[in-house]
Amino acid sequence: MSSVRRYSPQEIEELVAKEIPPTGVSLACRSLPTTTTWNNRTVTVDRVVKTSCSHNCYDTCGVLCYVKDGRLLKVEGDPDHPINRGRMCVKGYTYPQRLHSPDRIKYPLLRTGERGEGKFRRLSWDEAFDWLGERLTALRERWGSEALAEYIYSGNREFLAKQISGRFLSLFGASKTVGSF
Amino acid sequence: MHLDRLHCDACGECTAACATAGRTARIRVDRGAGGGIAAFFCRHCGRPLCAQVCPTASLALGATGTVVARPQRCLGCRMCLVACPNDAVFFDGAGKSDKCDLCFGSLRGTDRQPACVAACTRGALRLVGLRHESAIRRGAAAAARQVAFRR
Amino acid sequence: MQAAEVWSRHTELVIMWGCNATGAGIHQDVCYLFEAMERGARLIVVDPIVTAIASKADVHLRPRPSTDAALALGMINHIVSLGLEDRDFIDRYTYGYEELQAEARKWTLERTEQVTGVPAALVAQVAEDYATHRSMIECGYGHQRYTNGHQAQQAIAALAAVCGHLGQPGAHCNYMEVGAGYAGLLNSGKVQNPAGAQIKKSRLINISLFGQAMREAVDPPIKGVIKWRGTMITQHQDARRVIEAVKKLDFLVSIDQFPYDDTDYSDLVLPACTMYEQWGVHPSYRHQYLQLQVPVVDPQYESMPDIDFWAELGRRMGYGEYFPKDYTGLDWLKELLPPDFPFEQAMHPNGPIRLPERFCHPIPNWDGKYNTPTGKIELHATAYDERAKRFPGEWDPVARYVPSAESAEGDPELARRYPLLLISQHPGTRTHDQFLNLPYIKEIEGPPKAMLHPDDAAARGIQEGDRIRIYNDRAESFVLAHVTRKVLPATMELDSGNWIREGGNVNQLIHQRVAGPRDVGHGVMEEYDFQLDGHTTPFFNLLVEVEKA
Amino acid sequence: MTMRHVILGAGPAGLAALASIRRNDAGARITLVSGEPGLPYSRMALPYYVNGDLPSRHLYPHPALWYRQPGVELRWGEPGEALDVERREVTLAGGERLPFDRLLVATGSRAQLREAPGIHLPQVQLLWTLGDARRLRRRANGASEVVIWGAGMIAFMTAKALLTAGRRVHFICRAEYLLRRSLDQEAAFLLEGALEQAGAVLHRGLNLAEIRSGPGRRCRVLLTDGSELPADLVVVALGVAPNLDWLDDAPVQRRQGLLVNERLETSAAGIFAAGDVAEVRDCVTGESGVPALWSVATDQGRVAGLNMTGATLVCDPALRSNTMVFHDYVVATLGCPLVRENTRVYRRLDRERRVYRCLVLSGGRLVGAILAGDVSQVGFLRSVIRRGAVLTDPEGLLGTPPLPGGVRP
Amino acid sequence: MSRESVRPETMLLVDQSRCVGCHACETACKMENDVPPGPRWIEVVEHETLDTAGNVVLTFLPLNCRHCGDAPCIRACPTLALTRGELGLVNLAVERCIGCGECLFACPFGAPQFGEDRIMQKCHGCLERRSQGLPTACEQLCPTQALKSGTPRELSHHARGARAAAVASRQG
Repeated sequence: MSSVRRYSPQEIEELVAKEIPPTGVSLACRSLPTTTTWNNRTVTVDRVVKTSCSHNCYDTCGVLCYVKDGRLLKVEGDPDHPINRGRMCVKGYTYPQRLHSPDRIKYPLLRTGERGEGKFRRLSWDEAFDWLGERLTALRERWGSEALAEYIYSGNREFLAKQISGRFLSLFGASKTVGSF
Repeated sequence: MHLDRLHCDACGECTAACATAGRTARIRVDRGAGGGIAAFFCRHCGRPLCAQVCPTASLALGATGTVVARPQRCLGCRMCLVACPNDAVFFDGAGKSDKCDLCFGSLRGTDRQPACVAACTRGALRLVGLRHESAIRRGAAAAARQVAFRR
Repeated sequence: MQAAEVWSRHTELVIMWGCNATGAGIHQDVCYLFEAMERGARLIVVDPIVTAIASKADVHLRPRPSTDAALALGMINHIVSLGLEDRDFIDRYTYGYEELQAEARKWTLERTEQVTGVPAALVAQVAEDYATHRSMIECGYGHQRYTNGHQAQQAIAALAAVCGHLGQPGAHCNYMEVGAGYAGLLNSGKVQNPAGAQIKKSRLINISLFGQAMREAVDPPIKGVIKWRGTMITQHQDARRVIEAVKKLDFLVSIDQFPYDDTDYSDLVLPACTMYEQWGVHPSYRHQYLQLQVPVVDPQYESMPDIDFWAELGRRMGYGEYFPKDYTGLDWLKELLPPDFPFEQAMHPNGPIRLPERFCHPIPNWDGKYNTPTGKIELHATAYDERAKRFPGEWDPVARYVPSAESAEGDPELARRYPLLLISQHPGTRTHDQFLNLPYIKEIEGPPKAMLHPDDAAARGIQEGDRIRIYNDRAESFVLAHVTRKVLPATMELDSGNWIREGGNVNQLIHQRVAGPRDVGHGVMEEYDFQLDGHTTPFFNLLVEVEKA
Repeated sequence: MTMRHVILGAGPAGLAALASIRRNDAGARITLVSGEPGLPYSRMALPYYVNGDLPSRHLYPHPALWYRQPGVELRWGEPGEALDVERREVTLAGGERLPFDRLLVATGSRAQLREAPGIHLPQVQLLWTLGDARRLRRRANGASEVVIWGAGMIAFMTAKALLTAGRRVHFICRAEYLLRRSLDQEAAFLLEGALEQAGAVLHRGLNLAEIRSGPGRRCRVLLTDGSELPADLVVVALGVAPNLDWLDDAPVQRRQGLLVNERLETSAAGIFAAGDVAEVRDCVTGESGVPALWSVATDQGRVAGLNMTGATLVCDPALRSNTMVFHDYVVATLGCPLVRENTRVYRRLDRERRVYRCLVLSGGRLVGAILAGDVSQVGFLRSVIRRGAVLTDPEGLLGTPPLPGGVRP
Repeated sequence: MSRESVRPETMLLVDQSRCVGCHACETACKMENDVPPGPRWIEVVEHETLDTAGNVVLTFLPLNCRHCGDAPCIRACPTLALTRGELGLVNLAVERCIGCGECLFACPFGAPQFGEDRIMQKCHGCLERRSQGLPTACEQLCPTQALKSGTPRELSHHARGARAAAVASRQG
């Protein structure tokens, strides 16, 4: 017989009510800071934005972003978030370097060399949309709408944009990507 | 270049090795009366005082991080000798500055060590990259604190 | 998932099974775990590799890779033989216990030790401690990354059921329950299929076999791919054949933040925004708190938020009525989230909020209800009966240990040519291939390194730091050797996510196969059942050989 | 907004300031003003150019290309004439007005020319500018008799330039021995020995009374004791003074030089001073004075440059150190060895090897040193003075090579 | 200069049982102080060893400048660039440093770092943050709360408190 005592459902309900914060109400109890330290000096920042990190690890940390002169100065964990309690991870803290990295793809590019050569030329967004529009219409005429497929996973695991791409693809009649890694 | 004073007993081998190629010795290690070790060799500083004070820019920090002397520009005025905390500038027969260039010419590209390091009997003299050295010391510090602990 | 705040205050023993918490999700598990341990709870880690969290454990079980099911069954057998199982919990809440007992009886401690390599005394001690304490099991994906992954997870759940450690504060078996995102918080169906639009049913592509689908799909073949928020070539298995398939496409569009393998093979590359430049909602699949994402800074350079890209594409392709021009991210969120959702509470400057219990209860199964056909814990999974007939042996309603397809036991002939099993752990400093190109991360990690056991290294004349070539029939990777006892003999480890162009990519070596039932054909399907049709990819199901490069 | 810096003077201080402003504030606009035309040269090297040791191209520390950096404007040959502190403008000799946000006065010293009958004769000249050096080099090759009026550092440098084979150089030395402000009796005696061997003649305790143009292209120098020296060439080397008379009416506090605070800023905000024009605290004695030394000028120039770009750095108090080299005989002085109240002096003189080492301690701390013949550990001793370390075994330091372990910094 | 033996006002306590070697303190410190890649003011050193039962165990030690009470680097520096600053922290006057490396050879922890400009840089102990009563950047942002800064008195109190609580709960 197991020697471990079992909580009755009522005890569990009381436990949840006692130990877990209420639902549906903001748990923020600190006002957002207006200054921070940087390079051993105190600097005032334009704003501190509360958001969350949508990388594919299951903690979805609460984040405080310090923005100064339109640039992400630094990132800290949200102290009011019950899970990460003001702390993030080695990757989270490097975000200013990633967001403002000079290596980012800056504008649309169209391939000029062979596939895999990596040679591209710059394109405006209008030209890119026109190019993609022609290809999609041609594809639907020649192969049918199911010849289009979307490859998406959890580079940014947030759900909102996937629904809008889902709406377009279902209107277009493309194949639907399912399953997970 | 780093001298580990603990292991050095000022035997002078490095000075002899440095002077072999017919040039003046550019390193000198003496044992003081009180037993302390005084090491006079160039640390190849990041912002060398000798280069800052040299009137004709004979001493300058090279691209590879070694401080190199150009005797043809040198006046022999010894301002660099006074400025350098380690008295690491030596002067050849003609009174022109002649200092350690880590055997730059002969060793470029080979993995051989500078003459003085090779000659050091006790391995007290080491040629180290400053960045690499801090990583080594941190590893050693962590290892030294190694405790096989259980909760 | 039982909330960490609950189990960390009540549990007396935690088994971390196949979960390198310091690799991913360090903030929740590790911190709450330390608080529990400092309160006296004991930690047992089951992981073939010595990880940081394993070093903090009281007991570290190191089963041979892919033998987790055998270990779990061995523990069940030992618990039942000592009569430590929770009889009335089994009688009230489980179905098919006798069949499980029959299967578990085969797994004496000696056989368990012979198959898993874990000493019998250790298995016995851990089993007894688990049964006699209020114990949690925290499952990662480590043990699921083999072709017998689903069996391993089923055996672990059965172990928890046998001891009654389910639905109790401090006693539960946490594994990936996909969280609020799929439990009705988001009415994705309404957004993806707007009212008034005639949307015909289209075929389904299983992402685990996307490469195979691109090669073999017919009427029509896949000719156009829009790739975003994921890496198709670096992270897909058997990259070489994926590239072959990509070359036959009419067009490949990549929406990415950085140039890397995928963008090299794309026709059109579009600049993507990071998560701090756009709206978003990201419910966790491990806890119940939600903080809506708001744009922090303007999109950098000419990058465009993903919402605007798809809406603009929709308008350009003539579906303007379904993509209103003035819709902002917040408007879309209002359409996606339930009408009674407290937006301003969950958004900057407020938040986070806790989601109602109906989406994710802090202590699931506290009321003894289980959504299975029999309403009970199905040690004999009735939903799998039909499929067990079509795939005898491979698939069985009761947890059983079946050697992984590409392993020494599973394929002895292949193991002669490629004796080493290669595990690709999730690196703590990266999310697979993301962050790899950042200077700070590059500096911490250094060049890609693979871990090799001293005996295997000595047998091949490999020293620490040598450049080695890891190869099998599919591809080869060049990395540096890190000779260490952190891995078991005949096992190697190489972090996942290294780019192909930078060298050290491991996924290109992996065979493209789905873990679990085989009913996904070559990737093109009509129906997809979330619980049945192959949930993950056997990344660790990989035999390789290594030599000095 | 980009800062406008004006640097007056292209000597060691000015050039060091230009480099550190450029490094610390890449976007700044800098105007380098030099009183003398042509590419800035290093004054200390002139004697070596005059006696042919140094080819003229090595006189210039930086090639012309080095000055052509973005945002740098050059005004060579136009010395500053007036400074308007309120309107923050400098007017140059050519009448051009230069507005500035930060100004560095580094105009250095200028040679003193005392009035004496016949001082304007063609044979008489100074050795201070490159022009002087070229003229001296041209006229020296025919001269076999040279008279140098003065016995300080510049006189010594001039003698070094002219003491070649077959030429006699006369010193008119008002004091009892050469370099009275730097060396003590013994060290000066040894150095004079080296000079005399090479053909120098010292006239001690005398002064120049008059110069008369004498037979042919020569002239005659009459001394105060009535004696007369024939001379092809007379070089006046009576010391220098800060080049500040163009600032006489400017509201900037002055004594011997411009009074500056620890950050080398003068009494007028935004106006800095460095080198021979700046009056700073001495490292050892603490008194305020103008060290007029090359090494002090380069350090002050660097720190002033950094402060002009917004830094608030404290410049090390000036540690006087100088070296006199004649052929292979080297004499070095550190700190203030000649200050002798409540000090203990340790010295060792070795006439045969012409080695003299003298250490001056006050309260157990090294405050000054004179090393002649053997200057080993001079750099180490300098940092001992800088650090104010207590010397437990000064005797040992007098010995040559081995350094005693007695130093406990 | 008499031998300094003043105890520093503030220190950093590393709880090795909590440090899991995730390097978050490194990137947090680099972001806080805009440190370019190359020098690492705080660096986590991983060490593989055997525990008492012979199992392979990893231990981690984040190493930054310890701001020693009797700092060998202060004595080794020829140009007096290192001095004892506020809160007992070892302060570096960057403009005096000539980059000779003597401090690195004197430091048993290898704390001095050298960047592209070859001038020494090191952890300044977050003086600004500590003087405002804030925790240091690495302490606040460490995911497992393994770092704790404070005066020696506070730290020993903290460590003893944690130990007593653990022992008490084990008996309970």
